[in-house]
Amino acid sequence: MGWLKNRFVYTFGGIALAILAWNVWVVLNDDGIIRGEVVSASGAPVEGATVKLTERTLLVARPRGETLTDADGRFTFTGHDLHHLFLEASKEGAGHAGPLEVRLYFKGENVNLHTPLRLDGTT
Amino acid sequence: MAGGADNAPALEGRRRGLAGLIPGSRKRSRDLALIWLFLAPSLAIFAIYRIVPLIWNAVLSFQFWSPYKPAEFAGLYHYEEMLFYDDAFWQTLWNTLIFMASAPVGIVFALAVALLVDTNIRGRNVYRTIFFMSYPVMTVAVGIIWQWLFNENVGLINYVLIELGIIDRGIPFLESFDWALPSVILASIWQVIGFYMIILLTGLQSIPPSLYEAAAIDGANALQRFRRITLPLIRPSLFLCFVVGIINSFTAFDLIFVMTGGGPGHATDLLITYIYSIAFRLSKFDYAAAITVVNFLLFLALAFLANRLAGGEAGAVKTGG
Amino acid sequence: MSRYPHWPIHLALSIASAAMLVPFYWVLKTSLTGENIFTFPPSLLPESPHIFYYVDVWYAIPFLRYLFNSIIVSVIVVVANVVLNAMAGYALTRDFPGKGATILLFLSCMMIPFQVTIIPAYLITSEMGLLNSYVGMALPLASTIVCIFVFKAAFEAIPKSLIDAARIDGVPDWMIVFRIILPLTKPAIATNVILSFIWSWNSFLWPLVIVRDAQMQTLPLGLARFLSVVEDTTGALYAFCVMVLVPGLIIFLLAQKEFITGLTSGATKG
Amino acid sequence: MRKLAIALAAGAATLAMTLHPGSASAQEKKITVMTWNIPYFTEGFDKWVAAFKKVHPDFEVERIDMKGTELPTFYQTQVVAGTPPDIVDVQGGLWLQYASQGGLKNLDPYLERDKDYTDRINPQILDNWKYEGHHYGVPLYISKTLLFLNRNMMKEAGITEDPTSFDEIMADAEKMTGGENTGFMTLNFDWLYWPLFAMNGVEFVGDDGKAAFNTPEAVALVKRLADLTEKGVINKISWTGRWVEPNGAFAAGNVGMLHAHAPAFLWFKSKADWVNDESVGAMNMPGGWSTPNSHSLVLSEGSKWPEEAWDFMKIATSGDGAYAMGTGTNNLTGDMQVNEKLMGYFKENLPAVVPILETQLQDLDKLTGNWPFAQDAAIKDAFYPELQAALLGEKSAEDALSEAERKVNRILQRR
Repeated sequence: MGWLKNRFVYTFGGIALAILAWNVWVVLNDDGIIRGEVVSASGAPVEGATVKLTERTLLVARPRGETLTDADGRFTFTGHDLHHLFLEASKEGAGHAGPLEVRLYFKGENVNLHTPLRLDGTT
Repeated sequence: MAGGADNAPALEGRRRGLAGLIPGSRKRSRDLALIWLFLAPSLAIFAIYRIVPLIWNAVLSFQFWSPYKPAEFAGLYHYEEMLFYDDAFWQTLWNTLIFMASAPVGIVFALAVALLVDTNIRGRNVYRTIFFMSYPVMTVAVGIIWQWLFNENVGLINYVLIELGIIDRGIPFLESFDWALPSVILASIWQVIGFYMIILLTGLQSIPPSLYEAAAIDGANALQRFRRITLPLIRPSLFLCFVVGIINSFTAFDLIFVMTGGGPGHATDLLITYIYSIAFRLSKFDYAAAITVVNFLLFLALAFLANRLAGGEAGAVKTGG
Repeated sequence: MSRYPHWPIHLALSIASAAMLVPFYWVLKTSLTGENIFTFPPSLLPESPHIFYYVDVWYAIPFLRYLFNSIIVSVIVVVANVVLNAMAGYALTRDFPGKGATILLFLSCMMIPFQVTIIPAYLITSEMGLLNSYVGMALPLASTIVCIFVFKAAFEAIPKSLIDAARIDGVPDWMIVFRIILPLTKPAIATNVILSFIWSWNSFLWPLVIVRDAQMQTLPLGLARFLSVVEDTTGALYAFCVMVLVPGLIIFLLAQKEFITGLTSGATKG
Repeated sequence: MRKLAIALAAGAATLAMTLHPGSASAQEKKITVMTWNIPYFTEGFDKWVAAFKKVHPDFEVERIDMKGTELPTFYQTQVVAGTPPDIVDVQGGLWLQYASQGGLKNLDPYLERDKDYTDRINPQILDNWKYEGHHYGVPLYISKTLLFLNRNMMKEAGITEDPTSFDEIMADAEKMTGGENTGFMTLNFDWLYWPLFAMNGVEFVGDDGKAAFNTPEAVALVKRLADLTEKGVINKISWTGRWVEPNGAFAAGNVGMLHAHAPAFLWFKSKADWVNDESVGAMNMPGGWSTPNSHSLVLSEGSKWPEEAWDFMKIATSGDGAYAMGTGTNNLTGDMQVNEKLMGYFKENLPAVVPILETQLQDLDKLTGNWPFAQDAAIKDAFYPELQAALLGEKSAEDALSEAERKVNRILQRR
């Protein structure tokens, strides 16, 4: 098996392993779930805010979904297949937030947004 | 220039090189058949992709023709047009000559580098690799990269020049009549210099060290050794470099296509880009063919001139041994 | 030559190397940070680098398909070059009537730029039914003149006494070829592999005209295609440049040991 | 070494195996459509194909999209080989070369026959593709030049009225110039800068078919433009840039006025946050002069299925197909009914472009720079470098224009 020990095998084997590992990671994390939170200008969770999801690629920008926040101000999108998107939140009387740019490493990556969308309080 | 020790046994007699080493070479005729058989595939490829197209161009250059019309005899119409009325032809010809004349600049620089990495310093292979690394880069990508390095507003080159206090505001290198051609040439030299270096290194390494030692004993200094031994002995390599330099003025096509498109005006148009745009942008294939023929003859003449300067070694373009 | 101190040589070479490497650095930096075409001065170090431009590119074009096509074409070209050039190079070491004319023909062929041959070459390829095929893309590069001369030089440099001695010892001919000739010409083979790989990997205009099917595009075509779509999005464009360059550079760096020896030590020292 | 031998043998085997014959016969029922650099336009294209297949269910549609620099090369090679794409999307004067050499189908018989289609198309727009009395193209999407105004800079310079003449444009530009700011800029590719000459009464060719631009007025104008360029009133990029550079410079916010074609607006809007319908004004050049830069579909003479291809062209350039084109690329089309519907769509979805698009349907009798020269590209190549040299101060205006006159006349009489 000595002929296996050369730099060509090492390099391409290494690349193949890296690709394999990456694909396993992708398969485990590509449910297309986006979780986040909408808060008011004072920082309190906002229920019933509309959150809009916009797709962005090199060529197009188009709306891809809408949802409402629950009682804790949290929202969830499922099953998206995007890698570059914008989130925008608004609620009558509580103002507007965003657009917040979200870039992902692969299409449909699961993501938990750590910074909440903060409504600006304008009407 | 067939190399190898010529102490062949009598039975293989007059033949040199590897002659007679392959089975079935007992008879001269079978031998010849084998030689031509070996040459056939390469010759066929060159015939299809070089010679036939050249003949096609030569025939076309005496006709009026376009993809949409039947051919018609034109005599010397296109040649007359080119030589007496087409200023752009003369400008592109001039640009091509400048472009080729810049090859020696690259070759001199490459020779300097080659001499330095031919010493026994540490890490010489790393240096060799770095210098050669730009050659494999796709020409389209070279164009894109350098286009931005030369950019008037955000280009690195302008930034460095401004920081050094050489200029006050950015120069639009690729848009300027004066700077566009030198800029393209610089990018082209960057790409091809590693190739020159490797060719020259080949030549340097084939010089037997004993020659230098003998010269040193005779009291020749470094400069004398370089002029008396190095330069004469790397003449074949230098010739190959010049040929590559000439050819480079049409492999630079992609570069110019991406970086300037031949502009501003015709400031960076070389013959090859001009021929291309006449044929495909103006649909004048007949006229383009006439320029092609002139271009070919010119280059051939230059190659043979270079060959004469190199001491008639064209048949022995060698990169090893 | 070891009488001289080494540091001035190192200094000179380091400066020159740095100059040669700047474009590489710049393309890599820009692919990670993007470039705002309105900001001056440009930042020399990458600020908040990220790899999202690569993600954008990955999803904007069928990169793997292009890569696959490029590899297939290059493999055909490389194999054909090694075989055909070795044959032609060997033939040129022999004496035969018409040798001078053949060499002259080869040298003249070098002076015909490929761009002007497109239309007739296209018609011939079309007659052969090779449009839109890998072989059609590879054929014009299947034998290259510089490489023929590389082989010729390598064969000429093999000492004939070596082979005669082997033959007298009763070594069969096929073994002579594989045990003596091939090892001695290994550097020439490496040279052929690298140069023909570079030329086919970067070939642009020919694939452009003979490929009609989007599924058959090669990387340079993809790059030009991409350039027109994102003419102004430098981050993504540079990311694609890097993606196009990396496979070629990996191959080069892996094979460069043989290559550099191939071109520099010459066949005599094999 | 055995490894190497095996590798070589395997390589040779692969080589032999891949030597298979090429694509199938050309007589299959298929039309090929080549579009000009709109790879993102896929949904609309699919709609065209669906509509086409309703009429011709047994036909396939092949699509090729090419960049402008590569499209002519590819097309001509295909023409020589006898397999031209049936329908081609062309810009500028490219079609003229093909039409004048007999490479395109004369569409008059089709246009006369299908009156209900022809009546939908604006005749002034349609006449853009008229050569020696015959029509060779139908409008796919339309655009022409207009003047964009940077209202912020105008306000700073105290300019309250929009300019109404060339002199006022230049006077305003001068007021806005200073420091990093330049007052005026134009695009220069094709003949896009020609309205500047047209509005000063300079004609390119006279009635005798010879160059008519070498007049004292033109010399004075070129001198003035060169002088203003030297002073920085006119941005130098006007004469050197292609389109990314000038549009990018306008987006940077320090150019007062930009003479460009309509699609430039969405481009610089996407680059710069400050751009909106208040900060950027749009107007036709004084006198209404503009250079069209529309795209049309043409039909190859070598098409094997001209009738079917014509049906496809009608679908793509009128009715729902044209609407799909308009919404997919944010442009207007040649179909006037569709344009009304499109304006409604833009008011709803993209109100910022409405003022710009409105200019596109005005002053259609004042189009210039769209002369039907058989050798349009050659004339451009002869004329522009001379003009450019004069504008950049490399050459005197007199020399440049007489040199250009000589060259242009030479081309006009050359075969």
